[in-house]
Amino acid sequence: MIQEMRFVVAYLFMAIGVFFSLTSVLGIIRFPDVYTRIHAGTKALTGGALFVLAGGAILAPSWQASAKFVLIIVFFLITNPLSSHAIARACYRHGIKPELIYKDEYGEKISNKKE
Amino acid sequence: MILTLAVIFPLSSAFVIPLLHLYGSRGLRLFLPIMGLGAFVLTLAAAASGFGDYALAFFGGWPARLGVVFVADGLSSVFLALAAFGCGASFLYFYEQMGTGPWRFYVIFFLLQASMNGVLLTGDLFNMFVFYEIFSLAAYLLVSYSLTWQAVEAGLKYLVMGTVGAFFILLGAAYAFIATKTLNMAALAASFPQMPKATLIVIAACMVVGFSLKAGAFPFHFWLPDAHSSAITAVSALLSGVVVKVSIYSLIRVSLLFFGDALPSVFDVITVLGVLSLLGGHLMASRQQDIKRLLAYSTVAQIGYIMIGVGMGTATGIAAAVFHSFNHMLMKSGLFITAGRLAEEIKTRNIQDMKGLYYHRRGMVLAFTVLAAAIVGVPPLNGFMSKWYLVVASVEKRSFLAALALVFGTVISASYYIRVLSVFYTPGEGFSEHESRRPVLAIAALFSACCVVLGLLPFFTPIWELFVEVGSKALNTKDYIAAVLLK
Amino acid sequence: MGLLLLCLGIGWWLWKGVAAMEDPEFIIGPAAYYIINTAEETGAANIVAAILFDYRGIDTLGEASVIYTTVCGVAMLFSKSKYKRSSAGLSFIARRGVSFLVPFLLLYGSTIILMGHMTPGGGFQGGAVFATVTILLCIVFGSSFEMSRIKPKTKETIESLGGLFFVFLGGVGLLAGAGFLANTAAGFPRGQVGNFLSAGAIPLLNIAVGMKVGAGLSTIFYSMVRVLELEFGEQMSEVEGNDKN
Amino acid sequence: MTAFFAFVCVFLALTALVASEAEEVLSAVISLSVFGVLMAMVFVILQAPDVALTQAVINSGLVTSFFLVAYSQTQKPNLLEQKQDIGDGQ
Amino acid sequence: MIYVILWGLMLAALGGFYRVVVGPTVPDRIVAADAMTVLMTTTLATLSIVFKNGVFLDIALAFAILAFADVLIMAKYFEHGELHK
Amino acid sequence: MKPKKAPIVLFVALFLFWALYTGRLDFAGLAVGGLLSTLITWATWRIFSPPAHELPRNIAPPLHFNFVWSLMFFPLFFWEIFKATTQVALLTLRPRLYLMPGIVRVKTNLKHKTSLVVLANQITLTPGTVTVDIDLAHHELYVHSLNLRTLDECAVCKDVNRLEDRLRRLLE
Amino acid sequence: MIKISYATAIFVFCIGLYTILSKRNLFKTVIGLTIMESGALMLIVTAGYVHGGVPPLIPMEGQAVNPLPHAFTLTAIVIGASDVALALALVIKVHRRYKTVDLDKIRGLKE
Amino acid sequence: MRAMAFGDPVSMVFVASATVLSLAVLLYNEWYFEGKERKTFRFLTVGCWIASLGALFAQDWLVFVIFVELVSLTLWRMIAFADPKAALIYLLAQLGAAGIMLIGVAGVSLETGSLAMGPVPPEWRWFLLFGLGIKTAFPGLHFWLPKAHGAAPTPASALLSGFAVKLGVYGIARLGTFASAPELLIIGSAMALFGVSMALMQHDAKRLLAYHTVSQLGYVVSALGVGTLLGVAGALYHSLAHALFKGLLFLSVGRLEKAYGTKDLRRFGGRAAWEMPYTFIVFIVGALAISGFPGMSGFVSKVLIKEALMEKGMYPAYWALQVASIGTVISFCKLGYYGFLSGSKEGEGRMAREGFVCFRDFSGLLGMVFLAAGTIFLGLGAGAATSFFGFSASGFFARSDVFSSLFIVFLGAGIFYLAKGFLASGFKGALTLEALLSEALQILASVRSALVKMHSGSLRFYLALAVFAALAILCYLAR
Repeated sequence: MIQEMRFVVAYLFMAIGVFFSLTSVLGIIRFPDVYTRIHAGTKALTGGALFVLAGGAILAPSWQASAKFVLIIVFFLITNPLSSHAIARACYRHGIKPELIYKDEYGEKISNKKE
Repeated sequence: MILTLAVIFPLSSAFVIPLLHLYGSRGLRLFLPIMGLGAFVLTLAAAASGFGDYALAFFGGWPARLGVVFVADGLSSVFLALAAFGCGASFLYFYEQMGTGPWRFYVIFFLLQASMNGVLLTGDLFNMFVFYEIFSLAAYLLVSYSLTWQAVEAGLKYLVMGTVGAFFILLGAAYAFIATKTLNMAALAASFPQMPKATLIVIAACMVVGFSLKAGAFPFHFWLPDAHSSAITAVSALLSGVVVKVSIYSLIRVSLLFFGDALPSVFDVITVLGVLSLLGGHLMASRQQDIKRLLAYSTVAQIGYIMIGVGMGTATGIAAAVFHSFNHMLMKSGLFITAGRLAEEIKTRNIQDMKGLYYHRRGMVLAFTVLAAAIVGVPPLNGFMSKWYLVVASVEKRSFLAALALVFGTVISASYYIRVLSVFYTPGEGFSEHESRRPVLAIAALFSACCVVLGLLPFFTPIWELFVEVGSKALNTKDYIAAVLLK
Repeated sequence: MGLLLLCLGIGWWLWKGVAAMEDPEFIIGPAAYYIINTAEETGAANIVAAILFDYRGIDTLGEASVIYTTVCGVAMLFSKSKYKRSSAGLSFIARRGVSFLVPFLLLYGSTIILMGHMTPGGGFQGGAVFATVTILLCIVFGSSFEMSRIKPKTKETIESLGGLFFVFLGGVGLLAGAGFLANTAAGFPRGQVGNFLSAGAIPLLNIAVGMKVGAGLSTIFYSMVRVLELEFGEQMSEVEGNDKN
Repeated sequence: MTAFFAFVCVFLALTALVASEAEEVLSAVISLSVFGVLMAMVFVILQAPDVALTQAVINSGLVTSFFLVAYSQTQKPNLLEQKQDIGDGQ
Repeated sequence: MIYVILWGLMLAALGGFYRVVVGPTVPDRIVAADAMTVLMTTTLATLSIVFKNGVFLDIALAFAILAFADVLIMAKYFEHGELHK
Repeated sequence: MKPKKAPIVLFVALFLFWALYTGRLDFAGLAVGGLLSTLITWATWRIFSPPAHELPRNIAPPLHFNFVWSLMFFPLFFWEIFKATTQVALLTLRPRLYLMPGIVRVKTNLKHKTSLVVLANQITLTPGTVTVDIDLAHHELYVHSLNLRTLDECAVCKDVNRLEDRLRRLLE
Repeated sequence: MIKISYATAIFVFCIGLYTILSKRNLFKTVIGLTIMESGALMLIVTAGYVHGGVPPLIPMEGQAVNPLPHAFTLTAIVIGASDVALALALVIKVHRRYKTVDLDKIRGLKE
Repeated sequence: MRAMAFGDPVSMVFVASATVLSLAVLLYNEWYFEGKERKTFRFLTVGCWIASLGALFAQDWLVFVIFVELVSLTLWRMIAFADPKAALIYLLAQLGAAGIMLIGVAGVSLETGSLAMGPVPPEWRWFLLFGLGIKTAFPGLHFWLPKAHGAAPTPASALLSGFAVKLGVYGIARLGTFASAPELLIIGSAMALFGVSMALMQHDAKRLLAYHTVSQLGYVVSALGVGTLLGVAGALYHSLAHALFKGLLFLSVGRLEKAYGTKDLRRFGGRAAWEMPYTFIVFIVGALAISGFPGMSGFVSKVLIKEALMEKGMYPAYWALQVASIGTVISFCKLGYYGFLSGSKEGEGRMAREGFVCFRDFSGLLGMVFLAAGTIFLGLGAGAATSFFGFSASGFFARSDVFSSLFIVFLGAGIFYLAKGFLASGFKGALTLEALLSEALQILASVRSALVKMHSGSLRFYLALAVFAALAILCYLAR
């Protein structure tokens, strides 16, 4: 019974993760510019991967495997914001202007600084 | 033991040199000649140990089927001796010219020597690939060592083509592995005849293409003239004299061991490649104005000679190929050393600017003359003898086309070497009056003397018999398999 | 197009080469022996590591030498160049995050090296992780930051020592009369399979390779990062010169 | 599993093609890194964890950094000016 | 069931690949490639459940720990034009 | 938690990592892990406090780690993520995109640079917002948001402040 | 499955070869080398696979795959990486001399 | 190494001719050259002589080829002093010949297990014959000869036609000494006729002599083709005689050349008979000898050859040789006339009178006189000489022989007198291998330019070619 519960919960998590992955990829395809796509990419991680991995951690045969799943989650949580942030900043510094933007306080700050 | 040391000693020398350099460079001055000498002696010792009977060294104490084994037989012994002499001369030349300053050069040099010994000794196909890669990388680096634009470009081209060749070799090894699930060469040779033909073809083609790319046979030779002419003199001598020969060794070993019984048409391919590279190399060399480039194209042609010998696939053919390899090492190393030194001294490599060099650099030009005569095949010198045996081998196999190509190539080569020599001996002015330094002269003189001696030795039947024995032993795959697998 | 056809022609023959063979049902050749006997003979749980460092140790020495050659070569090619030191790195967030990660990366690398005889991994992979760490440091903190910590001299020393250590461990076997790179036959303790201290010399060899690869790959990166090159014309006499960095 | 593996293989070939055909070098490098990940996956499916780990370690970080270092070094057409700048600056 | 997860993740990665191919700018490609890497790492981890062997998690972990280096390097290149700054 | 305790926290973290990664709880494994962790801590704990010229000195390292709150914090955090992800997923699934992206400046009250960084990362992890840059001097974050919702009122700031409050309770 | 793997490996090898042959950019050449190498490696690893095999680590349940190709592949990966590093270093050097990475312009050495 | 030993009469004859000629040339050198060149030539002549001795004493085909190559090398060096290009062609031709011979030799050694000089299996004979044919300048294979002779310094020319080409004859003789060889007969007669007809068309004095070498060698070859003892004796005798008188003629033409400063017959002043009487005298001896004037060496040898031919009933060859003799006479009349006699005694043209100021002048003449004496000795002492071959020659010199020779000589002189104007006009364009060879060279050049185009520096092309070759290899292996 507990075993079956485990399976159900795990696959539920995984299904949610896959759903989020697919939507995020849809976002990557549909969104208009880099910055918005970065959001979608972040979601691929947080929405998709984390849930799938959590499901995997539940499903894993031994505690060592579960621990490794947890480690993967932890490292994703540490590393991915870094890379997303670095890319966003690099894009902005490189001079790629967002195609669709309603408010840009960062741009104002940079231009102020330059002056 | 000695076989292992022949690889390990230069390798650890290469590891030690940075330490010596970083912590007191005086040690470098002291130890570098010792290392060079040690590598030379150990290589020769390995050659000697393998000449009579099969000498084996098992790594990790595992039998040949399980681990890697080093095998020295007659064929590898001859090539080991060749490598020892070629590397020694090149080392001496460079040491005399540059001293201990460019220590990284020595690191790469010793890596090259170690890996060449490894290729010559190893009895395992994948291990051969690994050593092959080391020495290829070292060779690319040595080519681009001088960092002139020619050197860099040549190094890059050499690298790309050589890497493609290496991948072909890797592919061949992979197919051999897929088919037999083993990579020991003896075990492979034992199981090759039962292989499906399609696989056999792929292995053969990959091996031949890969080794030809590395050796510089005709349609694959394009990196060779660039690399050999752009490198510094010592490196040119090393590349033309030794490095290319190691590829030839691999070709001989692999083709004889694997395809001798299973797929004899490989030898036709090798013969055709040999004929093509002979004619192509000579024809291209005959219009060169740059002396090092001329010599480099001549190397292509000489590779063709050797490959014709290999392609005959008979004991005489192999013996002639081996003999010619050795001779070519002597001649081409000597030629590169003399011509390179002359070109460095007068600061031009254009042949037309070398008018009257004889009257200013008597010793070097005389040595060059002897060596050039030898490479053309003037009778009492070694080039003639090896060509004669090549002709004998090809006539024995009734491939007159190859024999005629040999003759024709010799005629063309005479034409361009005479062009160079006549420029040297035409009176002319405008060179500084000093003779090259002693050690270089000594190397050149030694090599030309060796040319004369080796030209006369085969007249004494026993000595030629030795070479034929090497060839027939290399052909005798059954003995090889038995010696490696049953011990 | 012709070129594509050319390549596909090669591919066609290659395909015929494999298509002629049947899929293997079971393992033959030396590998069967390895699978059965590795635990007993070497004490390593990872058969690949046992093959790499014991059965075919000379291959690994060759592999290490390949990297060494490349390192020396790249350093030689760029020996005339100099570092353009700069501390312009990435943003503070990236710096902080990476600096938080670095100890874990280091531990991860050393774990891979030390567990090479039990789990996937080994000297090469761990060394590559170390190299990645140094590269990351350079990228994130700017080149001046990392330079103040590990000098090229140190790296080169580490690399040479790694190589010598490998050769020394091999030489022990040679001295013991069991052949170069012999493991248990040369008296290294076999230990309990799956235990940390097992497999004789394999962990030590892993460490040697890890030293070599880690120092080597990061040297390659740092050599290539050097920018300013004095164009010395093309005379041969000025090649190399004195290589002080 | 076979179908999944076939899919991964097709994917691998696609990434290789893109790495080959992309007109920008950077795009090719990016594609190459994806290619490396797929390679690792292929190795995993072929039950070769050691190889996959090596591929992972080499592919993420090392190869890309080498490519990008080389690429950034070749993006400066006029080196002499640069040299001047640096000389003045320090 | 687990295959559905695998296929879903890989299809998602394929969608990301579309962006890698057509992405108008390089950062687009980088973002998409990063997302693909994450998805494929997850797939790798899931594969370990398929094969019932925890060893394969090591590879996923390696990607999880090291894959961000790729993006950081590219971001650095993008921000400064060269890596040695 | 005093500054000298930083290495100890690092050591514990490393040791935990080792134990989880290797999954061996026998004596040899733990001993080697302890040894390695000690070594690496000794070698690298300084990286946590980079040289003086890198950072303004007056910002102290985080003072405490509220363990009890952390039990609450992480589930909330994940719930937050789940919520945001669902929102954004629904956003992408609509036939027409209703996006209103923009970069806003968010003023925070966090005092410590590490907690600032953690906040930034947390913001990035939450779908719909990405931290573009950080202004250490003014304790400000520049956040790119996928959907500002309103132009005048800073809806994003509210979200961020909610996260920030929790973080402050965790770390300060 | 093995055949699929072989086919892919060969195809990848051919793509690498095609890249080297057809692209003018030197970086593309190096990328081609990498791809080619990967194809060869995949071929070797496939050679060790058996149906239903498990990884060659000692607590084995079932038949292990052939570990020998894995060892080869490890070595070959390292060699390939070294090749790539050296090639890139040389590309930088060539660019220093020629101010271009266009392969059709790097033709100083002719005939 | 297979031993060398003193040879039988066959080689002794050639040794004698080589020795005598070398001595004469050595003496002549002293007059002809100055300074450094003289030293070099002294050295080279001696070297040439030693090498040819080696070739003649060789018991072994390989050693023979080696020494012949050495002779070629020394001669190449001599020719290269005057004209490097012609020398190169000469050397390349010789090398090619040697190479082809080597193929044959290799075949022989494999077939019979020994390399000993002597008859060889028929399959390999053609290789050897082809190689030796180039050395002996068979028609069609003679392309190198006129150029080399024309360009070379006179002593080199003398050595060249005196015994360098004879080494080829020696080889042919060794190939089948006492076997009838119809192909040799045909080749020989063709050579004789062809050489003479070409010689008639020349107005370069040395080229004329060179073509005569071809023609005279034709006698020798056809005599060898007879295959009887008599034929061999005739061949040997003729080659000995030819060495002497051709050397003599070359040396005297060399003196003319030095005096006039040109080799063109039409530009000779024709006053040499008065200014250089000694030269004229020895020239006359040589000319008479080559024309087969009774009492001279040429007479004896030609009679021997003709007898041999008659004996076997080989009339076509006989008549061909007779016609060739007439042509010989005509052309030597031409040479003598334009070289020595055409001008009047008081003509213009400045020319140093022959004198004997120092040893040099003397030694130059001495060499020639030495050869002339030899020629006359061989003619008059025919009995003594032929007894060397083991039979008495006296029986052959019947009156009819003397008369027929005289008839030929006078017929030739008469024809020359009548057709003087026509003969002076010269002749261009002959069907030789040279044309073919130049065609071949054209092809070679185009191949080479294609090769050069291939080396375009484009790495992609190189690799594409390599891959293509790989594909080709795969296809070939799968066949």
